[in-house]
Order: sequence, then C-alpha cells, then structure tokens
Amino acid sequence: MSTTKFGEYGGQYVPESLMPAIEELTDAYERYVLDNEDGFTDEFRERLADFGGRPLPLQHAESLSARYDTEVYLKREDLLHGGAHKLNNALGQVLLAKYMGKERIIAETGAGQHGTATAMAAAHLDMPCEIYMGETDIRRQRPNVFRMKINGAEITPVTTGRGTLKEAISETIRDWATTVERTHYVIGSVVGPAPFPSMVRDFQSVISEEARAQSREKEGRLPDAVVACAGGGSNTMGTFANFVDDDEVGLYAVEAGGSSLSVDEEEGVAPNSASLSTGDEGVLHGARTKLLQDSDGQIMESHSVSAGLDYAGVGPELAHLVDEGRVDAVNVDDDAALEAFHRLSQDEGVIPALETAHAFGYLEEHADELGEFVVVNVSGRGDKDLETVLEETEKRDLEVAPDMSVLREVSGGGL
Amino acid sequence: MSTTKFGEYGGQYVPESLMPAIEELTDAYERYVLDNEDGFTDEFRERLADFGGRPLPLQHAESLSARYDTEVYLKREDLLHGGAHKLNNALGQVLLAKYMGKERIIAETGAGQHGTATAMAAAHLDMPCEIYMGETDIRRQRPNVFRMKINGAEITPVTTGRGTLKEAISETIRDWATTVERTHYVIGSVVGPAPFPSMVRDFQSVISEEARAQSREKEGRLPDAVVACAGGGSNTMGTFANFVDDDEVGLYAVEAGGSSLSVDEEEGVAPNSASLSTGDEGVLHGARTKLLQDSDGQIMESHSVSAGLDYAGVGPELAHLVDEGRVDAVNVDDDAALEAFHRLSQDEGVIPALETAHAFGYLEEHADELGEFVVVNVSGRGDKDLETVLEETEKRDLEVAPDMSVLREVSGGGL
Amino acid sequence: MGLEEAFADEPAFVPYVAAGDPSIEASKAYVEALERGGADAIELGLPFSEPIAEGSTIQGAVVRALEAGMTPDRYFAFVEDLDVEVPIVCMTYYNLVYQYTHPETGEQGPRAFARRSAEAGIEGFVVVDLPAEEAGPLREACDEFDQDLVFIVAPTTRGDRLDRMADHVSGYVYVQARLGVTGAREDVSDQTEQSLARVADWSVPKAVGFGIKTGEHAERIVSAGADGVIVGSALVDIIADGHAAGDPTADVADRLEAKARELKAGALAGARAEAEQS
Amino acid sequence: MGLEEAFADEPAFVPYVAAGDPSIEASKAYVEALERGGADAIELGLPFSEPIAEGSTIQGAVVRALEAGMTPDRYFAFVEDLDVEVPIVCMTYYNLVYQYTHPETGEQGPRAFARRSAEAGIEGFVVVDLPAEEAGPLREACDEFDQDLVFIVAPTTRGDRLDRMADHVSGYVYVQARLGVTGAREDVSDQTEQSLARVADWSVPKAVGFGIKTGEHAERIVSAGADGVIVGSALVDIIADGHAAGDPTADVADRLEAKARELKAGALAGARAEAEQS
Ligand SMILES: Cc1ncc(COP(=O)(O)O)c(C=O)c1O
Ligand SMILES: Cc1ncc(COP(=O)(O)O)c(C=O)c1O
Repeated sequence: MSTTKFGEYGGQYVPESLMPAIEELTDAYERYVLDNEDGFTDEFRERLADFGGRPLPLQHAESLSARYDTEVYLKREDLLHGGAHKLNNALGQVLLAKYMGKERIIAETGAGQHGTATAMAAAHLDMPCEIYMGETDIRRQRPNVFRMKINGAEITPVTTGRGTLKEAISETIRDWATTVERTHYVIGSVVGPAPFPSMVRDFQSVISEEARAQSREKEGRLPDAVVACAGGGSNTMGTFANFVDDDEVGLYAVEAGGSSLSVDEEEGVAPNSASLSTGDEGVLHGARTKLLQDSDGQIMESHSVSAGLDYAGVGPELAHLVDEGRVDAVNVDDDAALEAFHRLSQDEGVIPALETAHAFGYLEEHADELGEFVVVNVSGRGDKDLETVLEETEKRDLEVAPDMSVLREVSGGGL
Repeated sequence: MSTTKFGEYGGQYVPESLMPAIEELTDAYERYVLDNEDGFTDEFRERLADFGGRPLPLQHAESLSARYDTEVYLKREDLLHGGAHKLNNALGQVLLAKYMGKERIIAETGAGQHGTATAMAAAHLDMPCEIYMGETDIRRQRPNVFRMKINGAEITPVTTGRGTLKEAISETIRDWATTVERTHYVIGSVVGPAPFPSMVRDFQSVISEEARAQSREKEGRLPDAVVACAGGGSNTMGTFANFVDDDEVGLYAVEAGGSSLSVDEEEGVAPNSASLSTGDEGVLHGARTKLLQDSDGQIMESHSVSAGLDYAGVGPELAHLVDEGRVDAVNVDDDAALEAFHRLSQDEGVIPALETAHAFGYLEEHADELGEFVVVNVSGRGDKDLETVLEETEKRDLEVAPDMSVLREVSGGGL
Repeated sequence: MGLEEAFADEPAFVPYVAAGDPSIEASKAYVEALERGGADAIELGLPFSEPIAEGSTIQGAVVRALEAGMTPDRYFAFVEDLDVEVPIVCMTYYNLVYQYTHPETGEQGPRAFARRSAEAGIEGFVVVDLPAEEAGPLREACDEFDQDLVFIVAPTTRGDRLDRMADHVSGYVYVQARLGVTGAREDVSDQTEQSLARVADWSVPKAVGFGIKTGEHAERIVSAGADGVIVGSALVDIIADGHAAGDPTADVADRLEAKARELKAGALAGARAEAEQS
Repeated sequence: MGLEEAFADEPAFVPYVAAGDPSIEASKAYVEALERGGADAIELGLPFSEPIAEGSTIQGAVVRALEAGMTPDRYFAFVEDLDVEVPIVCMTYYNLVYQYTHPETGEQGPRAFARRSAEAGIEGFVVVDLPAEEAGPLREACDEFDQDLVFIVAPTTRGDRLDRMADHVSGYVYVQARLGVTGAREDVSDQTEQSLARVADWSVPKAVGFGIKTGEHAERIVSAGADGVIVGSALVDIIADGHAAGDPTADVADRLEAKARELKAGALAGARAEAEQS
C-alpha cells in the first residue's frame, strides 16, 4: 500500500468529484507501477529506452571540473527525447492511462516542456491529448507551443490570472473534474494529490538509478553532492530518490530566487519561486506543501526568468525532506542563472534549459562547499529558451554573454 | 593507405595553398582515425558516448509499421546531442584538430546543424571556432544561429550569391587557404577533397555500426531496406557504410526533389537538390562528383524546403555507389516531405528535421517495394524547422497539417 | 443545529454568492435581497485565489471579490454586518482555513477559523477541496464550535467513500448534480436521481446543486426527491451582468430577489409534485 | 613556346582581368589597354560560378562577367576578337575545362578545351583548383595542342609536391606571394623570397603574384629574384571603381594603361636593382 503523506505534507485535497479518480489512480499505481502487473514496468522501461533514448550519460565536465577544482559530472537528461527529463514521467503516465483504459489525456504546462513531453508520449501511444497553457507562457515559449501542435495535441490557452502555470493547473483540474471517467490528467511534476507525487517521483527516479550506478563506474564511489533545480521538483526528486538513503551524499534543491527573495504582499506577487526556501506550509492543487502565499493564505504570483520554475508550490515530499534536514533548499537569482546558462554553453558545449541553469548558478557560488565529486542534473536543454535568454541578456550587463549583433545585422534590425 | 578516389569520383581539386594541409590531414586521418594512434579512436568513441549520448536506439515505429504493413524501425540520430547526426562528424574532426595541434576551427553551415554541432564540439574541446553561413540561411535557421553564438562561436554571414550553403563552403575554403597552418576546416558532410569524404564517412559510420547490430537484436536479421535522406550525404553514408557489403540490404538515398526536377538553365536555378538523380559529373569544392550544373559547367543554385539538403553537389562515394548500382538514388518533393514531417510527428511523436522528412516521404510513396523490415535514419530533429514548417504548411493544402490558429490568437496576429 | 432546520418544513432554496462581489456594500445588498426572495440558507463564498472547482462564472465572482479587497477577516466582519436571519454557510477552500490566524487568540488553523466563524454567527462550512479523508482537524473544530460541516457527494462517489462521508457530514449533504465545475446549464442532469438514491438513507437533508438555472430546474430536482436546491452561477450571472452594465445596486438586487422567488417557487412546486407522486 | 618568351628579355608584367568584366566590349578595351601599358602576357579569367580561390575583388569581377553573359564559347570568341600581340593565358577552374564540349568535334573534357583554346590562339592555362596530382588528363591535352600548363607554388608547398609540379609545369611557375586568396595588399610578403628560393632551380621563369598593388611592390619582388609579376586585384579595382562610377570605358582604359605602366616600370626598376646587387 502506498501512503498519501510525507510527514505532514501531501494528502489529497481535491474536490469530491475527483476523489474516485484518485482512488482509481492509486489502485492502478499500486498494481501497475509498484507491482509490475501485466508487465507495465517492463514495457515502460523498454519504451524509455527505445523511444526516449535511455540510458543517458553521466558526463565528466572537464572545464567546470577545472574551474571549480572538483570533479563535476553532468547527468544528461537534456538528451532525453523532447529535450528534458519530463518525458520520463509523461511516458509513464500516458502508458498508465492506456493500461487503465482511459481514452484521453489532458495536461497543463508552464515552460511547455511537460506539454511537449506529454504530446510526444500521447502521439507515440496514440492517445488524444489536450494541453492547457497560460497565455503568458504561450507567448514566452512559442517553440514548445509549435511542437505540441505539430505532435497533434490541442492547446487551450488559459487567460485567467497572470496566465502562467498556476492558472493552467487550475484549469486542467477543472477539465478533469468534468471528464474524469474517461480522462487521465498527466500532472507535470511531483505535485498534486496523492498518488501523483509518489508516482511522478517513481517515474523520474530512473535518473538517480542510472546516476548512482554511473557514479560508481566512473569514480568508484557515490558523489559528495547531487544538485538539481527545483520548480515543482520532479527532476529534483528523480535525481535524489536513489540517494536519499545514502547519508553521505549531500542533496541540493536549487530554486529560482528570481529578482529578489522579498515579497510584495499588497500586490500578491513574489518576485521569485523559492517556495522551499521562503514559503510557508499550506494547501495548493491537492497537496499540503510549502507555498508562496500571503498571510491570509491567498496564493502569490511567483516569478522567475525560467517559466518551468515559475510555480508557487513545490512537491510535498521535497518539502518534507527539507524539513527533515535531508535536502538543502537553496536558491539562485535570475542574473546568476543567466550567467550560468552562458557559462555552461560556452565552456562545455551544452546549452541548458534556463531551469537547469539555476543548478549551475549554485555550483558557481558554492562549489567549494560541495566536496570533491559533484553530480549536477542537466534537466533539459535550452533550445526553448533562446529568445528569452537573448532578451534577458540584453537587459543586463553579464560577464559571459556572447555578442549577438550578427543576428541584428542580417535580419536587418530587431532580434 | 587511404585512397583519394571512389571509382572516378573524389580526388583533391583544390588550390595549391591547401594541398599541404590536405596532405597533413591525410596523414593525421591515417594515423589517428584509421590506426587509433595515441588512442584517438578510443577517445572519440568515449566522447561520443558521454558527450553525445551514444549508443542511440533503433526504435520500432508502431504506427508506421501498421500503416505500411512492414516492420519500420527508426534509427534515432535525432537524439544525438545537438539534435542531428552532425555531431558524430564534428566531434571527430574537432578532436582530430586537437591531436593535430591546430588552434582554430572553421566550418560552413547550411541548415545550421553542422554549425551548431561544430560549435558544441569546439566548446566542449575548448577550441576557438568560426562559422560561415549564408545570409539566406541565417534568416531561415535563426534558432541554430542563436545556438552557435551561445556556444561561443563566431558567425560570419556570407553575402555572395544566393547566400546559402554553396557560397558558405566557398567562403570557408577562402578562410582556410589564408590560415591553413593553424586552422582546421571541419567540413560538414562527405564532400570536399580527399580525405574528407572517407573521414566523414568513418566518423558517421557509427550509425550503421549500431543499426546493424540492433537489427540483429530486434529482428534477428539484417533489414531488407535502409533509407536515409541525402544532402551532401553524410548521414546517408553513415547509415549505409556497414551495410554496403550486405548485398541483400537495399540502400536508398533520398534526395530533395524540391518543387520540380526540371531546371531553369537561363537563370542557373535547379528547383531541387537532386544531384544524384539528375546531376552530371563535374568538379566542385575539391571533388569530382555528381553536380547540378548547366551545360557550361557553371554550378546551379539548388533549392529545397529543407536548408540542409539545399546543396548542388553530393558525396563522391555516394555518386560512385549509385553508379555501381549498389545505392538507389531516389527523391521526394517539398510537398511530400512536409506531409511526411507532419505524419511522423503526429503518428510517432517524433518531430523530424525537414531533411529527414524526405526519407519518410519516400517510405510513404514506396513502402510496398521495400520489403518486410525497413530501417529509416532519423538524421535530426525538427525543432530548427518549426517556423519554416509553419510558413510552408500555410502555403499548401496538406492532408495531415495541424491547425495552428491558437498561435495567432494568443500572439495577436502574425505567427 | 441551525442548518438542518432550514430544510425542516419545506424544500429549501440555498443561493450561493461570493462575499464582496463586486464590492462589499453591493454584496451585502445582494445577500439581503436573496433572503427577501425566499432563501432558506445562504452559501457565502470566501474567495480563494485558486478556485479549482469553479467554472468561469464563479471564477469571475471570486476575482471581483478579491479585487474588491475581500480577505478572511473582512469576510467575518461582512457576515457580522449582514442583516439576515437565515443561516450562513461559509463556502471556501482549505488553504484559507488552514492559514487563518484568529485576531485575538493568535491561534492558527481550522480551530481558529471555526472559532471566528462561530463568533461571526456562521453555521457551517463547505470546503470544496477538503474530502472526508483530510477533514479530521476541521471536523473536530466544528464539533467544538458548533459548526456544521457539509460534504459534497459527486456522481462518481460510491462505496466506502460514501460511508466515510456519511460519518462526517452534518447540516446537509451537497449532492453534485453532474460532473465538472460549477456553472449554469440548460438542462438538468439524469445523474441527479441516481446520486440522490445513493444518499437516500442518510440522516441529513439532501441539497442538490451544480447547474441549476431556472425555477423549472428547481422543480424537477425537488420532485426527484431533493430536500433543497443550491443555485450559484445563475445568480452570479445576474451580478456579473449588472456590474458589467454599471447598473445601480438596487436594480441588481431586485433582479436577484426576483430570480430567488422563481427558484424558491420552483422548489415548492417540485415538493407538491413529489407529494402527488407518492 | 610563347609563354616562356614573355619573360625572355626583361622582367615580365602579367596582368589578370576577368574576360567580360563588366561587359564584353569594355573588357576587350581593357585588355588592349593593358598591352599598351606594357603587359608581356595576359592572364585572362574565364569566370566560374564558384571562385573559391579569389578574394572579394576578383569575386566581384567574376560575378560581373557572368552577369554580362560570359560563357566558355563566348570566351574563346572574345579571345579571337582581341587585338593584342602578347600571349594570352586562360585562368579558370577545372569544372569548366571538364565540362567543355567542343562545338565542332562534339568531344567533351580537357582535350576539347585544349583544342578550342589552341584554335583561339591561347598559349596556356592556369587552373586554380587543379593540383599536379589531378592534372594528368589536361597535361596530356596541353602537350597535344601545344599549350602551356602553369602551376601555382604556394608558400606551403614543399618537398615531394614541389618535385611533382616541377615535372608538370611549363610556361612559367606562378609563385604565390602569400597564403590566402587573391587581393591587393598594402605590403609585400616576406614569404616571397623563401618561395622563390624553393623554385630557384626550376627551368621555367618565376612569376610572383598575390597582393601586388604598386610599382614599388613590383620593384621589390623583381629585385628579390622574380622573373615577372602577376597583378590582378589592383587592376580589377580600377575596373570596379570605374564601373561603379559609370565612367566611360575609354577613361577606365586609360587608368588601366597608366597603372600597367607603373607596374611594368617597377618591374624594370627591380631588375636594375637586382643587377646592381649581384
Ligand atoms: C528543463 C526543466 N527543468 C526543470 C523544470 C522544473 O520542473 P521540476 O522541478 O518538476 O523538475 C522544468 C519544468 O518545466 C523544465 O522544463
Ligand atoms: C538533420 C539533417 N539531416 C540531413 C542533412 C543533410 O546532410 P547529409 O546529407 O550530409 O547527411 C542535414 C544537413 O544539415 C541535417 O541537418
């Protein structure tokens, strides 16, 4: 039997109409995912390999290792089909929906990475798919919108609120509440009501399963530190899961510090997405967890230069592990993330997602505290972020930014 | 000793100032690549695995197999770091340049895939890198231009002629002729003077090395047909190389038929890039091969909806294999390639490069002639082509195109 | 207990509006108009920033109420200020309950929220995202402060879950007429009768909500066996239209009162029809 | 053989222009002006669409000539039409040789090209992208039709390659003064002397080209031991400027003639300087 709670966190805070679906899902999770009924897990692993491209390398980062005088390894989730760790989970859930006899997939997306992963998985498994996406995010993640449409998904723009991930999740829950009997909601991170946080973690834990074995192969031991960015926390939990019991391995969840850690209560806006570091306990989107909220309990608009970290909540298990002292919740601001983006691109030839760049921003600031063998999860590639990076880089005076004038010259003004 | 010729094709037709460099390269190719001196090949293979993500899957394509009533497998080069097979070669050559003691890398690029691969490899191996790219291509492949810049490469726009690959190659040769002693020119396909065609083939042949073994694993035998698109022909030769001696395996090189196979001599324009199918023997960019040229021997402007196939020449070895009857030269037009692009995206959840889509267009038209077990090389992913696909799809009335109106609505007009 | 009494004599009409929509004063006038129109109890929404169970109509109300500055403390003051006799049920989401800090005791959480509700004269709660499984702390606080805790039974609720809710429920049971989110519909769902059948032997009154728009809907629902009807979106539409048109509060209040009369009359007609059937 | 004779008496001045740049007539006038200015032989470019060894100046000439309609057959007619005495060397790229179809014999390839060249009165070839290794077929055709085949020695050419070229070369050897592509430079490269030293014992005259711009350059090159200077971009610049300004052909021809005089005078001065040194 799976549990719905992680300490006091987690649970199932959803409208009653969803509870039966959640019970059905719990049952399916236990049978198929935990007990490999009908060979579900075998099929999942096989598809992850053939369609997804797993296993993925743990790459020694030569320039960074020299720069920080420590052995830095990159866990290359950016090489997963679709360009981010998201497919591990999306493929697992769409496949599970098939096993459950569901006829339709819905999902929300912020950065568009979960949406594209879900659209790809749905196309691969021949499931109709509808994706909810905030209008703001549609604007700032156009390439991913294209990709979802091209994979045959329907995109429904969400116009409420600020039009980002939080609103898209609410809207997807609404759809689910209406169509729950034939629809599976593929949640995009280790958030939401149980069993989602556990299930998404299990699908993502292939990251640390591989990384743990690869660490032993490459360095003959476990790493001193494992670093991953945290939005909802799915790449984070996936990267940590198989190390949680190894007390000697430090686990660092790097949140988006945005432009500042302080908060505008009046406007209901937090200029960051650092719910683990600065949030309070509360209930959002089905789970008790750490949240960005005002003193009344209204949810704040979070902010980050990276759309995929721009979420006011965080996975309940991660909140629990932070409270337990097992995981260090840290954060990195927009500027440092952008610098890290350029540094990794130029020094290692790996263009990371802006989300991922936060993990490298932390490395830059704290490498000397992380020991002699550090694994950083490259949760995704940065192709989706190119326009944002250009814009945000132009606004700033970064040390490591490249000169982009050739684009202006050739296109004749305007990037 | 390597030979410079494939039958009558190939050779070394270059200005005298480059000949010594070509001799030096030949020597390095023989020692490092062919004889694994100083462990070059071992290091190359290791970096292909750790940095590139190899081996890559041979994936069973369920929908296509059902559609064509034949077992269709996808060789997933789109999962290689950078998003196309190009890194196999770029990494090999940049590494070789290091072994040769060169201080600087130059390259030309059309679709931008070879440029991004080279920029990534150069960043990874800490080599300064300059990329020549036609103005037209800079405009139609913006995301790749961003990526090269972000990886720290310099981009030099080429304004001569129509501003595409042909001009970019000429310009790169000019740079090389000037700086040859300290510079290595990373040519992007199996073209150019010997030893480039053999060397690039060798670096790319990891594709068929894997695919051959994987075919045995998955189906217990070799495929009846292997299909790959052909621009210069590097993914093509890489996919064919280890099957050439297996006479029972049909090899299909799919060229860009563009909008028509006929030619406008007056304007010097071929509305296609089908040099294998329609070209004549001639000498271009250092090699004797099949070319799109007018009756005087002036090179034509080729055309294809996919920038990466848009080249008036083709690898000399491929020209030879076609003449020998070992490889079938076929072609697919722009419309069919676009249809195939959408079909693979929707039915398999794999968004191919427009170049790659040509191979699937051929499958659609000739699946019944290819036997019961077909391997198609997915030479790259389509992220770079999204804008082009949108534009070109809007101009046409395709059966399988998705409805893109959501993008217009949200962005408020104009895609 | 006040809530059950609302259903005691005749089928109850229970309107929903969001407190503070579109302003504190107008909202007060609207609540009072609904009582004049025949409301037997009022579900008064305490607006939460993420109303995941609401359709676009009530989302709109929530946004307007939040923009008008509604907060939990202002909500309680609003209730204290209301000039109505019928019981008030606080409809909200759990995070506001969970976060609530009592202004005097300084205590935080469900107990503080229940205490303050009782002080304000509220009779009970519907907490939309609080299933019976997670309701322990609030249930205890309700017992202590004499508040009812209403649960929603969905068309999909069956078996064990029904039993668990039967154990926890008090005041009335909110029978959700159809799957999905709130919002007025053109028709009445077939699922209603089946849902009513499933809770037939519960000791609390059965109020049906979700999608009821007209007196005729109300009549059919009551004739199908409901003890009352809950109507939200059809009323919020009137508020939204009035707000959009810039109509005087009194006019909108009159319209609400008239709509309330229609719905109450429908419910009564339904009761007569049911009496005839049986 | 005509070509070697051009270097026989005194240091030769060998200009390069593209046939047909910027029009057939103007180009004819320019070639004739160069002879008047003292040219001892003329390298006349047959324009190819992919001039990979040329810098931007000569690329420009090639584009203009192609736009003016220059083709191999028109090129031969152009040469036949020229009113000059000095030998003409055809400078081109191999694909045009390879593709050439003789209008009468219908034969295609190097032999057809050499035949037609001989018929037109051409004395030899420089084929920029044809190293000695690939030159077999053209070398044979040249022998048959009494054409010289000039090779370029680059600063990087050494050892075996030099020997192979020494075997194939006739007419003169084109000593490339620096690495890179054609184009006028402000200075004269140090590499020149070293390159000249490497071919010192060759039996053919040594002409140095790449980047020579002024009479003074020419003087220094000849005094360093060259038997002649080849000048292209500095002359093409004059044509390009005149074309851009819309100047009358006669004016541009005068400027070319004057520049030719300067360069030839420089070469002669260089020969005197060398004679004094030795
Ligand atoms: C590349 C990448 N990394 C990280 C994240 C953050 O999500 P999570 O914290 O669930 O891993 C996202 C979300 O879109 C993402 O796209
Ligand atoms: C994805 C992809 N496929 C194919 C090609 C064609 O090149 P080649 O024929 O050398 O494989 C390109 C060239 O850019 C490419 O990007």
